[in-house]
Amino acid sequence: MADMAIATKPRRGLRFGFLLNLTLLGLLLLMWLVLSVTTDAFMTTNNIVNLLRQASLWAIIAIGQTFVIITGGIDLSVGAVVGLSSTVVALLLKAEVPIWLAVTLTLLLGPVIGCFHAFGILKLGLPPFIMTLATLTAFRGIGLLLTNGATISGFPPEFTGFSRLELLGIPSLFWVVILIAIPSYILLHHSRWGRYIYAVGSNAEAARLSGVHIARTIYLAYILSATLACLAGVLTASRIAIGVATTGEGWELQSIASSVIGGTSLFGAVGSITGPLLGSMLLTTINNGANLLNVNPFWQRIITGFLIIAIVFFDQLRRRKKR
Amino acid sequence: MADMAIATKPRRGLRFGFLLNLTLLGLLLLMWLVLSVTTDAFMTTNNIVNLLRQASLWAIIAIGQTFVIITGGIDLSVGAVVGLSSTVVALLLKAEVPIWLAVTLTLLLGPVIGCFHAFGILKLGLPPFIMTLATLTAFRGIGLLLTNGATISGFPPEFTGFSRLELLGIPSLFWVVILIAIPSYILLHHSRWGRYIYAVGSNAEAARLSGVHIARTIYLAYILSATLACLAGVLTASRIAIGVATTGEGWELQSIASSVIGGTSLFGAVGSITGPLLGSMLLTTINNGANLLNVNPFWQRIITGFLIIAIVFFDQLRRRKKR
Amino acid sequence: MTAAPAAASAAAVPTLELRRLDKRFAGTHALKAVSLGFLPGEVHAIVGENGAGKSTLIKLLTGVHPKTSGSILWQGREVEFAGPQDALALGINAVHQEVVLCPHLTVAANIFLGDETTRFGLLRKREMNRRAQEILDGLGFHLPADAMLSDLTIGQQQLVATARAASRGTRFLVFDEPTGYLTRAETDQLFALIRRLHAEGVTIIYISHRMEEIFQIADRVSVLRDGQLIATHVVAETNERDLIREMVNRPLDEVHHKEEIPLGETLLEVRGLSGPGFRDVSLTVRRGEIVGLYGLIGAGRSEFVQCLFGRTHKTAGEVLLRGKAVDFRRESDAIGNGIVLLPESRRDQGLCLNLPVGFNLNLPVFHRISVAGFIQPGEERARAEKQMRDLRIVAASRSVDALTLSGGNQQKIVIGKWLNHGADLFIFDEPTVGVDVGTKAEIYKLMAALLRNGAGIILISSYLPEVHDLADTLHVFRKGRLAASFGHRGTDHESILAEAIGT
Amino acid sequence: QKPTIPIIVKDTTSFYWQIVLAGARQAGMDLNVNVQELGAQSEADINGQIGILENAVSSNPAAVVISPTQFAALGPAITEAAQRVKVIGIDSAADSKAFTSFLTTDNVQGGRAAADALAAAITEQYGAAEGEVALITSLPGVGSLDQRAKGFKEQLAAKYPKLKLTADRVADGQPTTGLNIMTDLITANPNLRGVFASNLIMAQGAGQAIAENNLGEKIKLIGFDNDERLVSFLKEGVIAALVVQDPYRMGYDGVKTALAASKGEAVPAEVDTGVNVITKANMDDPRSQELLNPKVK
Ligand SMILES: Nc1ncnc2c1ncn2[C@@H]1O[C@H](COP(=O)(O)OP(=O)(O)OP(=O)(O)O)[C@@H](O)[C@H]1O
Ligand SMILES: Nc1ncnc2c1ncn2[C@@H]1O[C@H](COP(=O)(O)OP(=O)(O)OP(=O)(O)O)[C@@H](O)[C@H]1O
Ligand SMILES: [Mg+2]
Ligand SMILES: [Mg+2]
Repeated sequence: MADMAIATKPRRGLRFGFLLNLTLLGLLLLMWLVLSVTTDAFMTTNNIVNLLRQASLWAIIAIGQTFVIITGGIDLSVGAVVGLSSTVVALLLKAEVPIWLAVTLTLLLGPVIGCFHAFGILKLGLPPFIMTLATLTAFRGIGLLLTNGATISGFPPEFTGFSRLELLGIPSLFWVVILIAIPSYILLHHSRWGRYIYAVGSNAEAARLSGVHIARTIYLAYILSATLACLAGVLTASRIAIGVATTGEGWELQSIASSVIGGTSLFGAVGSITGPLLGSMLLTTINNGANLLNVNPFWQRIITGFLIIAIVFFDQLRRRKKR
Repeated sequence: MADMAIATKPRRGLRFGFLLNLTLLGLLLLMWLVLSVTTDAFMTTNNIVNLLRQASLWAIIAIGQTFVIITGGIDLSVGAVVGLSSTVVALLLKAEVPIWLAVTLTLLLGPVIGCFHAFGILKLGLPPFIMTLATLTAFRGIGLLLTNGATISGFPPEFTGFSRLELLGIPSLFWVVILIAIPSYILLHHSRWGRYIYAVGSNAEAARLSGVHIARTIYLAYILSATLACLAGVLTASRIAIGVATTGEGWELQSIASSVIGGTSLFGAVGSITGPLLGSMLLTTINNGANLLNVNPFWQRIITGFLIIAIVFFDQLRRRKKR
Repeated sequence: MTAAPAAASAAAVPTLELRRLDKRFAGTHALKAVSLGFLPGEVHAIVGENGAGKSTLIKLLTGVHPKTSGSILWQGREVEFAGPQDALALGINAVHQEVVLCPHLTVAANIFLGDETTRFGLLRKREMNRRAQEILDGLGFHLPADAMLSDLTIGQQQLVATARAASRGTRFLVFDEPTGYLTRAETDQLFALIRRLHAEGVTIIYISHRMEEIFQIADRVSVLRDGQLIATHVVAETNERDLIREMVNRPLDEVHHKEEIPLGETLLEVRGLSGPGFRDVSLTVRRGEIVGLYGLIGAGRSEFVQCLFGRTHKTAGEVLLRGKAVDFRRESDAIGNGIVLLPESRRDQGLCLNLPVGFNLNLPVFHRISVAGFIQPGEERARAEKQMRDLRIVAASRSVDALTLSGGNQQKIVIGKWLNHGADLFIFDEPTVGVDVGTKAEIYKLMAALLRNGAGIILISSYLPEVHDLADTLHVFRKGRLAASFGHRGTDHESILAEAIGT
Repeated sequence: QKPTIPIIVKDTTSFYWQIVLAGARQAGMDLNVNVQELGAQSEADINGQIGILENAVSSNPAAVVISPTQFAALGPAITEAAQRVKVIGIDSAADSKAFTSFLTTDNVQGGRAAADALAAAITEQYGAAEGEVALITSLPGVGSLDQRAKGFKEQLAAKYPKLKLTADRVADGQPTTGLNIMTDLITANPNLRGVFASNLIMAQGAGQAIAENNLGEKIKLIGFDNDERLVSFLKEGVIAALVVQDPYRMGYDGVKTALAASKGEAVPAEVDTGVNVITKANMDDPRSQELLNPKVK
C-alpha cells in the first residue's frame, strides 16, 4: 500500500527523455550490445548457450515465485526446496530407481510442500513470510539429514547428459524454461485461475464476495511455486551431477529479485510471466559480463548492486510515464 | 493486503483453549521452564548471560527493521551494513583512531546509508525490496574491497573488552539493547513521529492528505534501521574482535523474522518495539536450547522450523481471539 | 438558507478563486479551463454527473493533485500547492469523497493526525481521546473515540472524516458527497454543523447528487459537465429541473421510482435469525418484491445481510431459501445458490482497485466466460463493454484501472458486475451511494427488470426517500433488532425516522 | 559417569566436517566418552560459533575440542573458556595461548602444495610450468580459504614466475556458481592452463565444467579435500590432483587428546596432521585409499 501511494506521487526532476522508451528488454539488449563490443567472447555461440543455461534455473523458480507474489504472498522456501529435491532425486537415482520414476517422485514433493505452505497460511493463519521462512530452515535440515551433509554422486549418464543437450542450438535447460513459461503464461494471463490469482492479490475481500474461492487460489499458487522449485532442483542435480542439500542457498532472494526487477509488485496483483524471465536473464547477464570482463569479484558485487538500481529505475520511469 | 483479509475471516476448528491466553512472552517463559527442567546447564547465571549476549545483536537490528516494516517497507541491507560497519570500525581502529571517534564515525555511516535508501525509494521510485537488495549486494562488495576480503584484527583491548563486560549481572550488550529499546519505544509509541510511521504504513495517501510529511517519515525509518545496523556492526566487531565484511550474512532474514514473530505485519502499520525483542529472544532460545540438549545439528534446523510455526500459530490464535 | 450573508455580494474578493484551471490525466481531460470564485462565507454547491470533474476540482484546490495549467488565487494572491500540507496551512480542509483515513489507527488518532497534541515532545493520548470524544459528541455522532477505525462501518468512518475536517478550525471547508452513507438523522446533524460554520464565516463547498440537499443548504450552485463549468446560479433563483438539464444536456426520463410488479412465491424466509451485530430478525422476501431495510448508521443492517450471505455465521434461527433450510459456510456457497451481495464499501469490499474496469466487471462470471478454464477474450470484452454501456460507466477504456474512475463510476462497477449474473436474490447494500441522478434512474430500471424476471431484492439504503419509494416492505432496524415494518409507502418519512431513532 | 567432550566444528553442513565428526564419534566409542557434535551452520558464521562455544562451556564438559572459524575472533572466547575447561584446537588456529593442545593442517602449506601440484601437472602436459592459471575461492572472509589462497599465490610468485594468475574469483558457496564461473573462465580465457578450486564445493562445480567440455587434458584442475565425486573426477582425468587433509584423524585424535588432557596427562602442544597430494598415479596406494575413503558411518 505504502509504496503504491508513493509511486503515484508526482515527481519532478530526473528526466532522461531519451531513455524513457527503453523497456526492460531494451535494457537487456543494450547490455548485450555493450558486452559484444567490449569483449570478444560474449557474442560466441558457446557463451550464449552458457548464458541461457545459467539463466534457466533462476528463471524457473522465479516464474513460480511470481505466481505467489501476485497473490500478495511470498515463498522464501524455494532455495531450500531446490536443495532438498536435488538430494531426493540423487538418493533415488543412487538407489537405482529408474530415471523417469525418480524424477516423477521428486516432482511430487512439490504439491506436498505447496499444500503444506497453503495450509499454514490459510488454516494456521501464519504470514506467508514466516511460514516459508520456517520451512526454508526445516527443509535444509531434512536435506542434510537425508545425506548426512555429504554430496551424492554417481548418476546414470543419461540423467547428467540431459542438461548438456541442445536442440536447434538452444540448450535443453532453456527448452525447459520455454516449456514452463508457455503454459504458465496461458494459465496466468488467459485462464480464469490466473484471473483469480490477480483478484486475490488485489483485494481478497472483494474477490471472496465475488465468489472466488480464495483458498483454492492460494493452494494453486504455492503448489506451482514449490513444484517449479522441485523441477529446478532436479535440473540442478542433472547440471552439476551431484545432489547437495545446500544447493540453492540464497536463491529465494534471487528469485524474488528476478520477479520484482521484472515488474512484479510485492504488494500483489501486479506482474507477468515475461517479468521473471527478463529479470533472471538480466541478473545472469550481469554476472556473466563481469566474469568475461574479468572484473575483480568484489567490484563485481558493487557493480551488480548499482546496475540493479539503475535498471529498475529506468524501468520505473517508463512505467510511470505510461500511466 | 491479501493476507490481512484472509486473517480476519473467522475460522473454525483447531481450538486449544488452554493455550490461548499464552502470549509470546508466555511461550518464551514456557520454553525457559522446559529447558530448566530438562537440562542442568540452562538455568545457570553463565548460560543466561550467554543467552542475553547472543540475543542482543539480533534484537538491535530487529528494532530498526521494525520501524521500516511498520512504514510498509523492508530493509534487506541490514546484514550487509553490519558487515560493512564492522570492517569500517576495524579499519579506523587499526589506523589508531581513538575508540570514541572510530565508533562515532562508523555510526555516522547509518544516516548516510539510510538517506540513500530513502532517496532511492522516494525519488527513484524503487520498491524498498529492490533498493535494499541492491545495496545488500553492493555494501558487501564495498566491505570486501576495503579489506581485500581479509579480516582486520588487533583492536585495543578496551574495545574488545566492552562486549564481555557485565553490570548488575547483565551483560553490556544487553544493556545496549535496553538503552536502544527505551527511546525506540518512546519514539514509536509516544511521539508524533511514531504516529506518522504507523500512518504511512496504514494508508500513505491518508497520511499525505493530513499533511504528514511522508518523505521525512520514510527517511526517519530507514535512517534508524541503518544506524542501528551500524551499531550492531560495531558491537559485533567488539564481540568477535575482528572486522570481516561477511559478518551478518543472513541477518536480514533473521531480523525480519524476529520482527514478524513478534507480531509485526509485513503489510505495514502493525507492530511494536516489544515484538522484535521477544522475537529475537525466542529465536536465540531455540538455538541455545537445541545446543544444550545436544540435538543433532540437522535435526536442530528441522525443529527450529517447526517451532517457529508452532509459536507464531499460538500467538496468532491469541490475537485472533482477542479481537 | 434564508438570510444571504452580506459578504456574499458579487463585489467581495473571493476567498479562493480558480482561473482557467485545467487538469489532464493520462487519457482523460478531467477539467477544462474552469474559472470560478468562492466568496467569503458562502455555501457553494457543485453538481454534475459522475465523472464530470467535481472531485478533481476539489483535489486541485486541496493540493492532492498538481494542476496541469491555470492558477489558484487565495484571497487575491496566487498560490502554488506542492502538496496537501500547503493547502492545510492556509486553512483549507476537505472531507473527500472516498474515506481516506488510516484503518490501523484509532478514531482519535485519525482526527488528530498531522495535528497532534504533545507535551515535552510526547503525545498526550488521553487528552486527545478526551477532545476527540468531545468533538464527536458535540456533533452528535455516537462513536467511541478510542475504537480502531477498521472496526467501524463505512458510514461511521465517514462521520469520523467529517468530525476531523470540522474540528480543525478551518477557514475553507469542502464536503465531497458527505451524505452518501448517512441517514436522515446524521444528515440533519451535518447540516446543523454546516450552518454553524457558515454563521462563523467559513467558506464551504458542498458536493452532492441529492438535489434537495442543495436547496436546503447552499447559497450558490455551480454546474460542471464534462470537465467544463456550465453555469453558476444563486440557489434561490433556480430549480431542480433546470439544474438537471444543465448537468446532463439530454432529455431525461422522469425519475419514476417503482412500477407495479406482481409479487410471486416466497423466495427467502428468515426466522428469528441472530448473529454478530443483530438479533432475532424475521422477514420474508417474495419474487418480484423489494424488501427495504432502514436504520441509523451501525444499526446492524449490513451485519444481517452479510450473515445471510455466509460471510459470518449465525448463532440462532434459521434461513429457508425456496423452502429449503440453508446454512452457508462461505460466500461462494451463497452465490452458488443464487444469492448475490453488492457490498456497501466499494473500496474495501467491492473492487479490485488496481485492476482494470473490465476485470472487475467480469470477476463473478469468469467461470461462465471460459471454456475448459480458458477465458474467451471476445466474450470478456463484449460483456465488459455491454455493462459499461448499460450503466454509462465513464472511463477511458475497459482496461484502465478501477482506481482512476470517479467515485460514482466505481460504484457502477460494483453494481454492474452482478447484473447479468442470473441470481435469484439480490442484496443491494447502499447501491446508489455517489451515483448521479440519471444513473440512479437506470439502476432503478435495471432493478425492475430483475424483479420482472422473478428475482427478489433486499435493499439497504440510508437515503430515506429511496427506500421509502422503492420498498414493497420496509423494515426498520434499531440496535440490531427489527423495530418496525411497513408496507409500500405505508407511512411517512417522519415516523420511519422516529422508529429508527427510537423516540 | 561418562565424561562429556563437545567437538565444535566450523560448518556442520559440509562433508569435510562430517568426516571430522565421524572420527570424533569413533573415538567416543573407543574411549567411552560422550561426544557432543556441535558446529556453526556456515564457515562464515563466526558469531554463531562463539555462541556455541559459550553454550558448550556452560554445560560443564570435561574438555572442549574446537576448530575456530576465524583466527582473531575466537581468541578471546577461547581464552575465557579455557579458564573453566581444557580446550583442544583442531584444523585451524586461533589467537589464544590457552590451547592445551593443537592439531592442525597448515592451510598455507596446503595452498603451496596445490601450486606445486598445478605446476607439475602443467609441466607434464605442456613441457614447462608456464601459462595462464586461475583461482576459485568458495566464499570471501573464510580464514582457511584465505590461507590456501595466500599459500597458492606466494608459491606461484616464488617458484613459478611464468605461471600467470589471470583470474582470481570468489563465489558464493554454491556449486552452480562454481560451475558458472568456470564456464565463463573457459570462454573468456582460451589459453587457460590450470585452475585451483580451493575447496570441495568449488572443485565439484569447476570439475563439472571441465568434464562437460572435455577439457581435462587442456586445463589442469587442482581440488582441495575430497569426496566420492572428486575421486571419480580424479580417476577420469578431469581433476589433475587433489590436496587432501586428514580430517578423520583430526577428529579422532582431538577427542583422544582432550580426554587425556582432562585427566591431567601430558599432551603434545602441537601436532601437524599434514596435507597430502593425491594424483591419478598414487591414488591406489593404501595411504591414499585411507584418506580418500574415510569411514563416515
Ligand atoms: N487518478 C486518475 N487517473 C486517471 N483519471 C482520473 C483519475 N482521477 C479521476 N480521473 C478521471 O477524471 C474524470 C473526472 O473524475 P472526478 O472524480 O473528478 O469525477 P466526479 O465529478 O467527482 O464524479 P463522481 O460524481 O462520480 O464522484 C473521470 O473521467 C475520471 O475517470
Ligand atoms: N469488524 C467489526 N468489528 C467490530 N464491530 C463491528 C465490525 N463491523 C461492524 N461492527 C459493528 O457492528 C454494528 C452494526 O454494523 P452494520 O454495518 O451492520 O450497520 P449498518 O446498519 O449497516 O450501518 P452502516 O450504515 O454504518 O453500514 C456497528 O455498531 C459496527 O460498529
Ligand atoms: Mg467525485
Ligand atoms: Mg451498512
